[in-house]
Amino acid sequence: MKMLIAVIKPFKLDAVREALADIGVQGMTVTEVRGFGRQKGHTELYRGAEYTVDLLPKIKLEVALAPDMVERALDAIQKSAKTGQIGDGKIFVYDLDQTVRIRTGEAGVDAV
Amino acid sequence: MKMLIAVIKPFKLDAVREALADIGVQGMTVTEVRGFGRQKGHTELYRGAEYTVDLLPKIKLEVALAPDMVERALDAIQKSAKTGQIGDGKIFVYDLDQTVRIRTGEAGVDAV
Amino acid sequence: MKMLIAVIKPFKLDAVREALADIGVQGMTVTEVRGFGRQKGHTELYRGAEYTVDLLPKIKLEVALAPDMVERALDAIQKSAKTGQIGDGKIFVYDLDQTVRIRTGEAGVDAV
Amino acid sequence: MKRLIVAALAAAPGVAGAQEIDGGNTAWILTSSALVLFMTLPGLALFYGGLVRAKNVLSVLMQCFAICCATTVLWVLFLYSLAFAEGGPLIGGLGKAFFAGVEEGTVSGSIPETAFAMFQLTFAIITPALVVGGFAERMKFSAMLTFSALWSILVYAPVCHWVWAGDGWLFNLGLLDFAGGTVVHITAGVAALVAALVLGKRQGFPTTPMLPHNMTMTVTGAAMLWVGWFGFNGGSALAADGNAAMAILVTHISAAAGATAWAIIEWLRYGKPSALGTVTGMVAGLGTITPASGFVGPGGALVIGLLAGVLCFNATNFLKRKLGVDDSLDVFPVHGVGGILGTLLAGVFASSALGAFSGQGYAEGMTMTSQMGVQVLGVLATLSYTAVVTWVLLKLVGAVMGLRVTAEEESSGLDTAQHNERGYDLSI
Amino acid sequence: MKRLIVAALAAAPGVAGAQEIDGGNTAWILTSSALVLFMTLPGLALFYGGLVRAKNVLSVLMQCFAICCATTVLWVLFLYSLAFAEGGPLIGGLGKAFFAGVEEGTVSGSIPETAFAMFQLTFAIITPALVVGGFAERMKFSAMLTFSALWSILVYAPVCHWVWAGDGWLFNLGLLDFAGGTVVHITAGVAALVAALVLGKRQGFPTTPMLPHNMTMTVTGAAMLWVGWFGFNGGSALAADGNAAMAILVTHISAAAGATAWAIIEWLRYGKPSALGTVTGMVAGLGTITPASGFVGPGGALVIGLLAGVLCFNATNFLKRKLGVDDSLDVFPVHGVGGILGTLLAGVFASSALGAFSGQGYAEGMTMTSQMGVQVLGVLATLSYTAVVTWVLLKLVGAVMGLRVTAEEESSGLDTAQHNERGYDLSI
Amino acid sequence: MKRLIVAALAAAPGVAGAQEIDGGNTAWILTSSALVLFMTLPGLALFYGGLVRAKNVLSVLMQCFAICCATTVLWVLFLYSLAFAEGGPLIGGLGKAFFAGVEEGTVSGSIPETAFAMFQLTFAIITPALVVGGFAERMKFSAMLTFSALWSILVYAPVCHWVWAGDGWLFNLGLLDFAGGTVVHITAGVAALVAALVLGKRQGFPTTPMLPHNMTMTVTGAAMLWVGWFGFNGGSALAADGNAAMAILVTHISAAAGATAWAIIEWLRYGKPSALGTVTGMVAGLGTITPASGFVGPGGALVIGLLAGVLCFNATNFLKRKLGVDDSLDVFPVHGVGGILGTLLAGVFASSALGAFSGQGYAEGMTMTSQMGVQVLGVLATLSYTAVVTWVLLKLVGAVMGLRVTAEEESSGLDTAQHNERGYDLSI
Ligand SMILES: Nc1ncnc2c1ncn2[C@@H]1O[C@H](COP(=O)(O)OP(=O)(O)O)[C@@H](O)[C@H]1O
Ligand SMILES: Nc1ncnc2c1ncn2[C@@H]1O[C@H](COP(=O)(O)OP(=O)(O)O)[C@@H](O)[C@H]1O
Ligand SMILES: Nc1ncnc2c1ncn2[C@@H]1O[C@H](COP(=O)(O)OP(=O)(O)O)[C@@H](O)[C@H]1O
Repeated sequence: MKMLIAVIKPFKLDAVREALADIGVQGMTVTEVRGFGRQKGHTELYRGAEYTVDLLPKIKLEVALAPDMVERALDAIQKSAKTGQIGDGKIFVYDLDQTVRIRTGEAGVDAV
Repeated sequence: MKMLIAVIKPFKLDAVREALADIGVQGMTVTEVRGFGRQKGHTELYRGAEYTVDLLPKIKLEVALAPDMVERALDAIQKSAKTGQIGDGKIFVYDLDQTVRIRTGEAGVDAV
Repeated sequence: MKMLIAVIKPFKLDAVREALADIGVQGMTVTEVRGFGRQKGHTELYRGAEYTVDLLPKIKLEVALAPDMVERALDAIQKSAKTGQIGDGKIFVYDLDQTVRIRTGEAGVDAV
Repeated sequence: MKRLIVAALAAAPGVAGAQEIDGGNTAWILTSSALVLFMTLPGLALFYGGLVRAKNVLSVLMQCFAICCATTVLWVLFLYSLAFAEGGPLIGGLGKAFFAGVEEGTVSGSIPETAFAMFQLTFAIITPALVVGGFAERMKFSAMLTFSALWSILVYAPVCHWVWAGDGWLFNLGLLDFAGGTVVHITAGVAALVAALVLGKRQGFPTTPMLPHNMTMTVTGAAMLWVGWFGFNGGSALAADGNAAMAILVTHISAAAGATAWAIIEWLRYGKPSALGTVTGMVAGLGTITPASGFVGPGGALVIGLLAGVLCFNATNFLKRKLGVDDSLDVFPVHGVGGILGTLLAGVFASSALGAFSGQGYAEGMTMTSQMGVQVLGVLATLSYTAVVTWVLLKLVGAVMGLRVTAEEESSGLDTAQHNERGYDLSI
Repeated sequence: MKRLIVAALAAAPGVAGAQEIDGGNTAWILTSSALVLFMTLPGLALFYGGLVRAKNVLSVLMQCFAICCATTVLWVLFLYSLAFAEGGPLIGGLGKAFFAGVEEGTVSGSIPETAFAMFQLTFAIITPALVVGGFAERMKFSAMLTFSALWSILVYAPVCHWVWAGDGWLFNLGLLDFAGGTVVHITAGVAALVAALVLGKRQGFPTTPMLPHNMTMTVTGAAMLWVGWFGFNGGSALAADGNAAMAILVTHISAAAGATAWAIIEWLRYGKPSALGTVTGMVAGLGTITPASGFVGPGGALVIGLLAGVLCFNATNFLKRKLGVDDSLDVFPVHGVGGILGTLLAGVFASSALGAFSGQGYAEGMTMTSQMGVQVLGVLATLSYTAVVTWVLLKLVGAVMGLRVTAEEESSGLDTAQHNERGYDLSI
Repeated sequence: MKRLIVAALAAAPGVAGAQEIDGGNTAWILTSSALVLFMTLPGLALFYGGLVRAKNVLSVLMQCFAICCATTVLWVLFLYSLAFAEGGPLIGGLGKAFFAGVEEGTVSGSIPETAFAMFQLTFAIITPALVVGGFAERMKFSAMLTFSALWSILVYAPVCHWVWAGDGWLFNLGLLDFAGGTVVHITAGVAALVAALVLGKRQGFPTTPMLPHNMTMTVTGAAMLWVGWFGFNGGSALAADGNAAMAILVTHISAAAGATAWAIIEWLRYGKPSALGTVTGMVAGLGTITPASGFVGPGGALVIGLLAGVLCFNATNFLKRKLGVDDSLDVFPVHGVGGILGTLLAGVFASSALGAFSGQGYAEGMTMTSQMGVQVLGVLATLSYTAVVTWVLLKLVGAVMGLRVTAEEESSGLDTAQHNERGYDLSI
């Protein structure tokens, strides 16, 4: 099993979710995060002083899937999350040792 | 060292924490996340229109532990987090390369 | 590629970010989490009843980097996040299979 | 309520040609009506809403709103009449049902009767809304609404008539209850306690901490209650005069004293005073001065407020921690105990013979002893009547439609379960 | 607005030696001014602010604030004069520009003219602020401000003059509009609809759900609107008398009835009543009773409120779901439709021949038929004039500076894009 | 404060049989008392609370609450007497300590003395509460409370007596300070500045951005301040008359002008106007018009507001960015500078010889030159007296119990450190 982490722009969440559903991904976990990267932050104004806020709101998706799904998932995310502008985000993939569905105790591919 | 990620129902947090403490787990990190899976979302009403909200509040636990603790931890979480109803969540396990305690610089098993 | 997860005290975020920037780290993802460990929680008062709140606010950093950067990054975080008091946090490192930049499709070291 | 004016009005509103509308008094009662409505919406709704968990916040706001709407409709239909029309010593008649005979020109005392009816309606709204705190986080909306409507008719209207109508039996015994120690606070407090007992504890109580989800909301609501209470007690003079001004001054003093007392106790006992403790003490001070506010002076108010803070603090701990009763938002120990204490102390500090602690004096023929007898009787009658009728109503409603949400709904929260909504979505 | 008083004031404020300031009336109008300002800030700002997504909350608060400030400055310069100074049947003159001749001692009816001007200013503020709901989440701040200022001058001031000035043509036809069914609610509702059409839909509408980011904020704002409306309708009597008191009572009843109706429809249709539905019904009830509030009785108010809830519910669904018009916060179906309904029903329930549903009766020489003719004319004139001028203004402003933010700004949110600020940062 | 009325009351409240309570005036002052209390709780508390970081929000709300309670208790004990009882030119006597001789029937001018005392109490509450902004996010609660109590006694009461009591020296020199430019805003602003200097900067200032944690809260509080200020300035007429109405109108105009000026400067300088800038300019406009509000006209108010926005903007930047003084919430540049500016401009725009910018004219025997002399003297006296006494008090309190929380407490936040509470827990 593989775990895929995607950091994307918040307003792309719906599109990415649909793209993943289309290729058969049935579950994922979503976290609100803030990202720091090449994308410039915005300026905030505070009673006549300007501050640069570098940390921008992003959405992190965690998707566990069978190894043979990884390429398609990478593809689906890339297509649906891309705007072409700086800040589109990253995808990371790593190996899972074990996967368990709490409700049934099923493990591995059956668990996701 | 192993890292164990459990996604559970929010109201089970206390129970799971106690179950893990009982088997000797001393630390963990908790994140509020939203989950998407087989569990149906709820309907929301907005001035006479109904929307389905698929993303449900979940709690994500991250627990680093010695490899020999993994089985017991899996067991403890499964028992304490289970309601038997759809949406109970998942547990994922992966390998850690390194673990460091910032305060002391201790590494590996001593660090968790 | 390696992924480094650091759980630190919230008010250390700026310091750690600067320390990482100094050694050339260009991106990271930040999550607000709550931590449970050796550090005692604080007491909360509620109409004459005292409760202990064990889960303390922490910041989780996720940083993907080239393997040869890991030592320097560990060092930078440890130095900048350390107060010497219980609760300073942990750093975990694990292996990444793949890394992709959504905007360009670049992979591996070029993607971070 | 100012006794003479109520008497006058109960006797013959709008009839005597001698009665004329006074612009100053009318301006003040209209303002007071706005202030007391403001106490419930948004005041009390926010005060309570902040104290529950985030998953239940809308259910509490919704309950306060729905009670306001339902009571208003009932008020027009017959509730005002039951409370204030001529009837017997126990309940008013139906002579004013659907506001029969209440026109723009109808005068009540020195104000339009519509102003009087509007002002009183805001009291009829806040009383069942206070009860919400007793069953918060677990009651079904439908059951809540049915119960509250019946309770307004069978508890609020009669007790209001007893105490404030010209032919009410407690009124005629000379009970001192200026703005609702019995009518509002004892009835609400007792009903909340009975509801807490009949519905049972929330899942996890008392082991799981159920901390306020938004203390800034609670403090905001508390502040609005304080401001609105100027209309509650000051408006009960039914005039813009020295009686109203003194009522406001003593109300304010008692609020400050109650807050101070509660904060000091916490400081001594836990080493730190809390914001929640401070505002709870303030509400205790306000509830307690309410029946006494038109009768006592600044010195009396200081004592009343301090006692309120001390007694309500201990009552809260005793009920919740010792007895383990899950009156979710502590309505009984704050409003019930405060209402009892205040009704009794009104009988003491009304006296004009207490030097710097004197009040405005007793009615002719009354002494402290005789007055205290009436006060005790008023307290006991209100308390026992409310307890019995509330219990019966809850059992009835429970039998017909069930009182509690399911365990699953309770754990996922009443907002989505009962209203298909969530309080907050700060993510986008 | 009370007709006779307005007539008196329009004729010769501050001239006749016989006119004297009445303290009670003045107290009430000053209070009412505070209440109506409170409706916009923070009331409406919170009501609207809670309904948008978190990334746009400040833009909405800012729009309400900026409109308040700009209208105030214009009011001093010449807007008050255009609305209320002697002029023709269509618009006032410039005789009172820069408040010429309006001194501390100038009397208008029985109150200082400054009090009248202040009270009316709060109406001139809330009207364009209501329009904000139509173009929320996508309009440029600069365009919004320019448009709103021009709209106040070219729509609000004339219509206000038509209806409430002694020489206004609708006033002289005898239009019944006590507190602004035409002047406030129809103008605002129609302008919001036109703005929604001219600006076009928000990105993602209607497929992406755009749920309220903070329902507790919306409920709080709604409650403040309810309380403030006591000043809106009650203050429009320009006196603290039976007319004001009855106006407040019927206002309150209609709010409760509107909320009840909307909640019941939801309950029947979706199985659950929602907090948002309840407060929306309440606002519908308030908007609808507004033109009628000084003319009808409690029975009429109950009917008006119920009809408002039912009709505005259906209008909202029809416009948004059927027609797909993105009037973001449903200003037209609630205020526009409510304003039309209320102006028409004022002509019905003012009748003194409806038994328990009677109102205060028609002016001499008027019958229900003749009155309804005037009401229909008033509605049509306001509606069509507002639609045309609003459309022209938006096209003009759009041509000069563009109306919408860029797509990028819209998706990242107006708060950072237009104001360099964020609503919340709860992380530290 | 209206000069003649204060004179009358200072001379012999409640004594002369000729004095009678006026219902309209009383209604207005009771309402104003509620409005001014509303300014502090929840208004100012929210305005300030939103500006600090989430970890300190409750500490700010708690400080405002605690100051309200402590001042109220002191007011009853002897503070009212020190401020308003007959005494010398520098301070009142103890003749009214514990409200001796102040009964329901006691008259002050045309209102009950209890109404006057209540109204004034709300001023005595908000003044030290304003100071909170100077030392926010770092002061110990115990030290804060001790300091604030002593400051009320040693700064507020004397300055109040100088300016508003019939035997106060500035009063008798003819200082124009209608509602507290010197008494409220200069004292608070200067005290905040001194506190900021004595306590030192917050950890991380000025490198770490310390952005508002909840701008919606701040905007809400600002709106409440605006509404409440109608009572602050309008109530200072102590009557519901043309003076009150004009005071409210000019107050409203100046608020709008101040907001407009600040927003325009930001727009020009940074390309975008911010919500925080707008509401800060509004508060500057309100603070600045305060001393002038009973004396100037609409034209003067427009100028005063615009100047307030421009000057306070620059003062904020100069103090915080250039001098690096950490007056956390900018109390001095907004209230101190505004209070000084307003007190001086009152001397200008009171003139009846400025055409469209005229005010109500000077007292007999006064010219603009002589009046300006008095105004300058009043400003200097208040400023220097406040600075010295505040500094001494802080040094004293610091020596006895320490002023600041520990570094650890400061970084973890005052809410848990000082009150064992957290502002928000939206997770469950
Ligand atoms: N090395 C990294 N480790 C973890 N997250 C990263 C890393 N680099 C970027 N990110 C995440 O990806 C987001 C987008 O990165 P950014 O450099 O702004 O844009 P782009 O990838 O399009 O060049 C960041 O906001 C951050 O959340
Ligand atoms: N493939 C997956 N990857 C990551 N998280 C998942 C995945 N599948 C499920 N989850 C998480 O587990 C939660 C429960 O899953 P769900 O399918 O609803 O119930 P169950 O596991 O009981 O069948 C989801 O809400 C989601 O947070
Ligand atoms: N085994 C663990 N797995 C995951 N996170 C942990 C673990 N132990 C500690 N943490 C995280 O590290 C934080 C600090 O740990 P703590 O034991 O309090 O201090 P210290 O590491 O200085 O002894 C915790 O709050 C928690 O977020």
